[in-house]
Amino acid sequence: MSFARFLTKRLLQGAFVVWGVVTIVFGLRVIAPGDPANVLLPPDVDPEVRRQVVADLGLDEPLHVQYWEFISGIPVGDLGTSLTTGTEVTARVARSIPATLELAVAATVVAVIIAIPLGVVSATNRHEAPDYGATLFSLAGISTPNFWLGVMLIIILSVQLNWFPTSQRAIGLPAVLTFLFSGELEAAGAGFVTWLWYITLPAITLGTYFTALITRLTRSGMLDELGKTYVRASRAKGLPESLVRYRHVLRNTLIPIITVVGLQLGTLIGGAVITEFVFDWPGLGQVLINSINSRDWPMVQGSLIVISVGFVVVNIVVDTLYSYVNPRVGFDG
Amino acid sequence: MPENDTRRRDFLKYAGGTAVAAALAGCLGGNDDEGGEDTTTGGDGGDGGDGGDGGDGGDGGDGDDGMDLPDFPVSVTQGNMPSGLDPHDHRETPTDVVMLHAYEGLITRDAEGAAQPALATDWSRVEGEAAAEFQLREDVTFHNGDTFVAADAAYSINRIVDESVGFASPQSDQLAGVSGAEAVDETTVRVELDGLNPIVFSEFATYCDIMQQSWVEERSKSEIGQQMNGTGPFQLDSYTQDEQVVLTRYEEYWDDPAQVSELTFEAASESSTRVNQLLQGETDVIVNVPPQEVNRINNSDAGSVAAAPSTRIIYNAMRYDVEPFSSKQFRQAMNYAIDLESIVSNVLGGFGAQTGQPTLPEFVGHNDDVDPYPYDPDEAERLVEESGHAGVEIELNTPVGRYLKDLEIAQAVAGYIDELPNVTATVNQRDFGSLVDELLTGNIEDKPPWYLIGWGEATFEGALVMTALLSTNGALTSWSNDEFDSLLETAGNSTGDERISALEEANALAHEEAPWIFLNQQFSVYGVSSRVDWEPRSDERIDAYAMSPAE
Amino acid sequence: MSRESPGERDVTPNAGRDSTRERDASPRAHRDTGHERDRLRVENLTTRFFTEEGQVNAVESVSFDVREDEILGIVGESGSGKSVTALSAIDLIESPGRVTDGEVWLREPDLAEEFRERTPDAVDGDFVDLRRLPKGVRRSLRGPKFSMIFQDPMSSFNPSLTVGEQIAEAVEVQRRASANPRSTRSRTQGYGLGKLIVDTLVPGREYTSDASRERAIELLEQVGIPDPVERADEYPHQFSGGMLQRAMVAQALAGEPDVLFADEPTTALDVTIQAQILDLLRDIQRDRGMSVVLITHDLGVIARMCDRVGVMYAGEVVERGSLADVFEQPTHPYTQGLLGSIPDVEDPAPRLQPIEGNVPNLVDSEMPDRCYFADRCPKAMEACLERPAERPVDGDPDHTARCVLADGEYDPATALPDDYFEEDPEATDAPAEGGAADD
Amino acid sequence: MISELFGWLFARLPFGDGLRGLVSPRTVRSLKRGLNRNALAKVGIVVVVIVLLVAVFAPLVAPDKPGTQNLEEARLPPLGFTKATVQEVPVQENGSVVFEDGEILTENRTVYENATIAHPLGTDGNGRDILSRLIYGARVSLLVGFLGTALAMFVGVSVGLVAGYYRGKVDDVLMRSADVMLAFPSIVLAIALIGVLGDSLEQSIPDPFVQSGLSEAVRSAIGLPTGMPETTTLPGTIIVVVALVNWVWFARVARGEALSLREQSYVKAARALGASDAKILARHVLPNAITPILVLGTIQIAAIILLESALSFLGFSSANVSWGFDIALGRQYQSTAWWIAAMPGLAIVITVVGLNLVGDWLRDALDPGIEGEGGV
Repeated sequence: MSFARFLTKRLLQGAFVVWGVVTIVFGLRVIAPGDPANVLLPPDVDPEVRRQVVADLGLDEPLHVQYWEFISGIPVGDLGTSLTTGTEVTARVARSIPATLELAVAATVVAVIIAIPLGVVSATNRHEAPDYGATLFSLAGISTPNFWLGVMLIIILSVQLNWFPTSQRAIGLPAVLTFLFSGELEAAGAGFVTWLWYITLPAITLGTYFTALITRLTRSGMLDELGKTYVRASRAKGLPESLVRYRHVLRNTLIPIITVVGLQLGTLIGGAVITEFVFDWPGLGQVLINSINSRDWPMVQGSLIVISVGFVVVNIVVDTLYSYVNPRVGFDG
Repeated sequence: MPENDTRRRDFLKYAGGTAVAAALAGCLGGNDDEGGEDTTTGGDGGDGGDGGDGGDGGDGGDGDDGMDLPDFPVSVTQGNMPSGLDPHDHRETPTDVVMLHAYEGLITRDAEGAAQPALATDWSRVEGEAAAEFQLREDVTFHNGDTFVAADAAYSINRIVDESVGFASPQSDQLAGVSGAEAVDETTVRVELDGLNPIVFSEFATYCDIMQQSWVEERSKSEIGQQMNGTGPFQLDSYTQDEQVVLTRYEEYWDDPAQVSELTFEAASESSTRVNQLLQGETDVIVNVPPQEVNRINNSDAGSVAAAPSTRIIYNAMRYDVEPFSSKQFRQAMNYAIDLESIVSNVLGGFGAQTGQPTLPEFVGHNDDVDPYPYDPDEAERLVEESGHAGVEIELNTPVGRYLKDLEIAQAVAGYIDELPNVTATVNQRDFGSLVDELLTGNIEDKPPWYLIGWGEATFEGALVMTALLSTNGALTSWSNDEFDSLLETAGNSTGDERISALEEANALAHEEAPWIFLNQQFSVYGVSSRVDWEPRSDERIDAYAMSPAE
Repeated sequence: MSRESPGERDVTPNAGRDSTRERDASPRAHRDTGHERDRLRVENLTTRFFTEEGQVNAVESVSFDVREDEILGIVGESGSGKSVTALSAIDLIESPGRVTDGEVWLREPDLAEEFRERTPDAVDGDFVDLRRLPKGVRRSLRGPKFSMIFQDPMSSFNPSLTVGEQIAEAVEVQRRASANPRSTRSRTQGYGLGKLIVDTLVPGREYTSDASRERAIELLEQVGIPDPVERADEYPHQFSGGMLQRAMVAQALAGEPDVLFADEPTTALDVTIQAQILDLLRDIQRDRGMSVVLITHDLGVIARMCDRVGVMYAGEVVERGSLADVFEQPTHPYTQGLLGSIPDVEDPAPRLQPIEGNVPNLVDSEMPDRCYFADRCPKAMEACLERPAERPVDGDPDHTARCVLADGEYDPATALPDDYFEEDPEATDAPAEGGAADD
Repeated sequence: MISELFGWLFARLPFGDGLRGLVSPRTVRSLKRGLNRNALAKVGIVVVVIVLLVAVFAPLVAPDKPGTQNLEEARLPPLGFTKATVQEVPVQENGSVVFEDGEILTENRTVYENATIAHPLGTDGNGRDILSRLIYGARVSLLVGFLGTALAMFVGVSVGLVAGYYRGKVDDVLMRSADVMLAFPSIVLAIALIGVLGDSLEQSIPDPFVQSGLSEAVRSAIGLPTGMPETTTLPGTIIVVVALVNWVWFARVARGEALSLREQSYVKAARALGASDAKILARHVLPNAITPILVLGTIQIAAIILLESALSFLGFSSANVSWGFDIALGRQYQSTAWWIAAMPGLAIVITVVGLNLVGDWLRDALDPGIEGEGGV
């Protein structure tokens, strides 16, 4: 299958999933108990006033009309207006995307940088101290709830040792880049250091489960690969061990890991919600939790849609990448 | 005071598109920044405040003050950022704290709560009419240089109470009983009242920021939400929504210019973050220091803890119409069962005061002869037996993270009651939004039988507290008692000593009938940097005008 | 360890067999010059696998020699230790296996000179003992001295690199080694992870050079792959089994090895393809004067290809000698059993005759202290209750057997009763443990 | 209903007789071999069994009621962490701080943090015994873990079997909806669903040990405080929500099994003999698909326990005693009493490690060809 066809098919599938997500999100609001007007009005309000408010919100329309209005706004980026603050949901959500993205990317980078070498060391030193260490680490890593890890990191590294700030995001990467492009190198440098200082603990918190998972996958994948005949054949034809390990074994190990990593990105984004809560990190997760608590349904819907669509997009990217690096799959979808 | 009561109900009815739930929440939990104070559930109504810009937080002023005014920048970290800068379009304490530096009312209060002249130099009722008049201060200028006149004051009052002037302000109930205003001459403004309205000056002492009519009319709603033009001691320098507000000293202020040269507001919803920022010198004043962090601040060189009793009372309402709470003996037993002193001392670390009546000591109508219920579990057990409800199981509904240590207080209360051999008590943590929904339906049947809630009343009027929370028609009532209602009615139709003694009698009655488990008066607890000299106020307002460099 | 269907092993085309016999005549003529023509002498090689089920004695004190320009066959049932022997010789045994004893003498005058002073133990004339040389030196010998081809070509190629690239890689390693001899013995052979990452990330930079890739195409052509230029850019899964096995031969030749181990090179292939590959191997062996060690369970292949042969059973070489000696005068009862009802070398049985009983489990704790074959041996005697040494058959040092019959006669008087070993139920339990110990 | 569910589940667990017909002796052998080869698996089993026993027999083994408070003994450290420091603390009168010229009156006092044997893991902010709370918290975690998994398994396996068995449109519809479910991060979907469901499904279930008087008898005999809670919270909302979030994984596995099993000759034969689809699914397909489903179930229990703890940490559970919730409570004391947050977290880690070890063992030994899924 050609790349174009593959991509078209994958995009269509993605579009279907997005449609499903949007529909579910709409449905959640419909079946949620309580009238959204209640957020604005007490129930004993004058019926006329209530009718007016409900009409303003478009809630007096038949469901299919509401559904159409909801869904037709999405392609043009209209996710409605917040019930509590009256601000545009799109703007509010868009503003929190960089923070979540920074956190997710930082955590992934931390995870990949630590996990792959660790998995390699573990697999190539099987049944030796490094292997046991890495195995225990990854076992603990996949078994530790990240919110608790975050709390413990704060207690130990922030409160007791005072090495890192306890929470918040003092400066965003976009601001650092603005400094950089406007030539204020000193400010950009200081800003970046500050950014790094603030993001370290959240990134570790969010990345640990991921690190442990990739370590496990790398180790078992690598052990699988190391047992294959082509490894022996590569050695027999005189390849140095580094080429065997990295050019052949690690490469082949990483190919399936890419898919698993893609699938687990959902977990990562989910973890980001809690991590943001623990570290008061102003991202999408905060928006979601706050809006659920204040029953600000447009905001809930907006953040849910953005999170899920982001996840779908990442998955398409990962799939495409996978087909690209794995010659055996081709673009067979 | 039937009118007053009606007004309160009316506002609920006619509030239109404004956020009524949020408005009442202003009293239930106006201390919005506590959403972050207790981090357990993020029961925070609005947006999570974005982090401030730590890159340059609290750095030096501009240093161009020609006069001998000190260069003294101060940074304040609250739990949330202001929702906007329109002084008439909010109901949250964090926003109010920013507003009061740039905008002023006609009357103000000193730190003890006593009314003081502000933009008005004198005020009085118009004899024989349902109206009041304010004499205005002359030579007051807005930050844009224009002179303040009576038309501006009248416009500001109407902007709050009259929907046809601009928009429906969520503050209309704060001027309950006020129907409109007009300028009599350049320096006199006349306010029309619905009736006698014994608390009108209390309301004006707490609410109603004055804006400039022409400035408002020239601007769109969203511009007003981004800019400031008041008469206060500070003017807006820069505003980044959800991040930072920077004010600078207004040197043409009608009174002495402020000592503080630059005032920065930031937010951190996490209490330990605020504490750390204070300890690291990144900020000068932080709000809502939890009791367990007090020693950490006091034992550091960076600053110390300052506190003041607030206008907020925390209580457990017990619905009079359901068993077992319909029994007076049972309700009294609940009060005897808890060791309130121990709760205040151990759960709140001393940052609270025991209460035994709905009205706080600083409020009008407090009965000094009524003491809190003593801790007497034996008496409690006996009263439960007497009530005939022995063996009952009850569940306390509590919001989480809304008030200082709310969940811990609820758990402690339920813990004490559960220790009675003849009662089983548990705690049900509730989402603040859904709990408030139930409280606000106007039907007592929708309310949980037993719940913890807090009420702040910045007017210092005990009558307002009791009307809203305990009168038969009160917006949030859980109780109905004819004698109590008639005492309130008496107070509403009278002034002076007659009114006071009716209120005191109502308080004594409430103590005896025990419609609540009386808990604590909440304290405002601040962390203050050692470079700042400031005393906290009882109305939760952080007034930088009163700050000076520490010696 | 997959077993083939009997039919597959049954057939060796008669024509091929005839030509084999003709060609066999010439190498056998050299045989008398014996040890001077040795390229590799393996002595008492012992390999153990330390598995969780216990120690597995996969190779037990095996000795053989490989001479210039010959094909040595190693034959035995599955699990007899043939493959492990080959892997042990070229140092490819992986954990949990370990070569625990023995010597592997390679004729390599330059190395002998280099190590004569430093480690005299490791040098004997022109020979060096690989097991006493540093690991890096041993590794540097794979490719230019030894190479190996495996049973299943499909799994012996990396599925995610093109065939041409994998062959070019083998060429490149040797090219770099000759350009920078000192680095060849280091762990990375002068090419570490850092360079690898740079090569991977920087477009246009690759590990293999154009010259190596051209050489790879040449090699593909030499092994008879049509359109080598196009096929070089294809992935293993796009090849047929036969073509891929040819490619594997090409890959093994990339380093121009002196000794090529071929481990069941035709087992996984169709019958018609088998003959082609065997012909290819023989042609290449001839053209290059290589030595080939051909490991198989197929007596037909042995008969057709080999100059000399070793028979393995339970990790031991039970008999070895010239093809004629072993096939015409099998001494060990196991060899006899293998050759079964057809003692005539002119008409060798192309398949192993089933011998009653099973190949023993090689777990150390279950290995008896006697001749391992005794329990299945039709000629088991009391003398067989001791471990037999390898001894010359009728005094011929080039024909040895690990059996009392090598220099003795079967004595029915001391024969063990048929049910002598039957109380040993473990022997009939599960097949040989530890797949790693097998081919 | 609960006991019926448990009965159903236990009859199908590897150690029950009910499974003997379903699990071949070869499976049992490979399980044993896996156990012998893997010492960690034994550790996992021991941990899981201990946690299970503690949870089931909580009213017998807990040192104290989970709710008993002693405000005077709040924030006592765990054994081995006794310390005393001189601190500047506010002076109190009638419990309240004292103001002097607007300032809080303070004094230097030695503040003792005395560990006591009565509270080996210390006490929380209200002076409740942390160990007792952990023991009762285990009940909530395991109830949600097991019941949530059972419900998810029920839903997912039903959907998966039907999809795989009928294929075609049914399969497409069911599996595309599964894809849609997977597009939501599980915690996010869970939060949204809780927003919809509220706490409408909370239940109290009676504690048989307390109701029967057994725990009182045993406790008074060995001198432990009596009056244990007579009911345990059954967080119905959370159970339903975690099941709704996690059924997809079961559906995918069950579908794969059904797809291959439907082509088996005995299934075809049954169909030819006119057996109803329901009967074929129940008698022939499900029993042969049970191994991977049970292995996935083990892994899912761990994932669901983590999910539950996260939800209660965020305040979305109404259980009064829950590990995640106790961490949230302890978080406020992060600068003064680390153990309040640390201990429940350790309990989660230990339990989940145990479950993961058991899951690894089953997966390695039975090799059902599934990847671990879920998690927080």
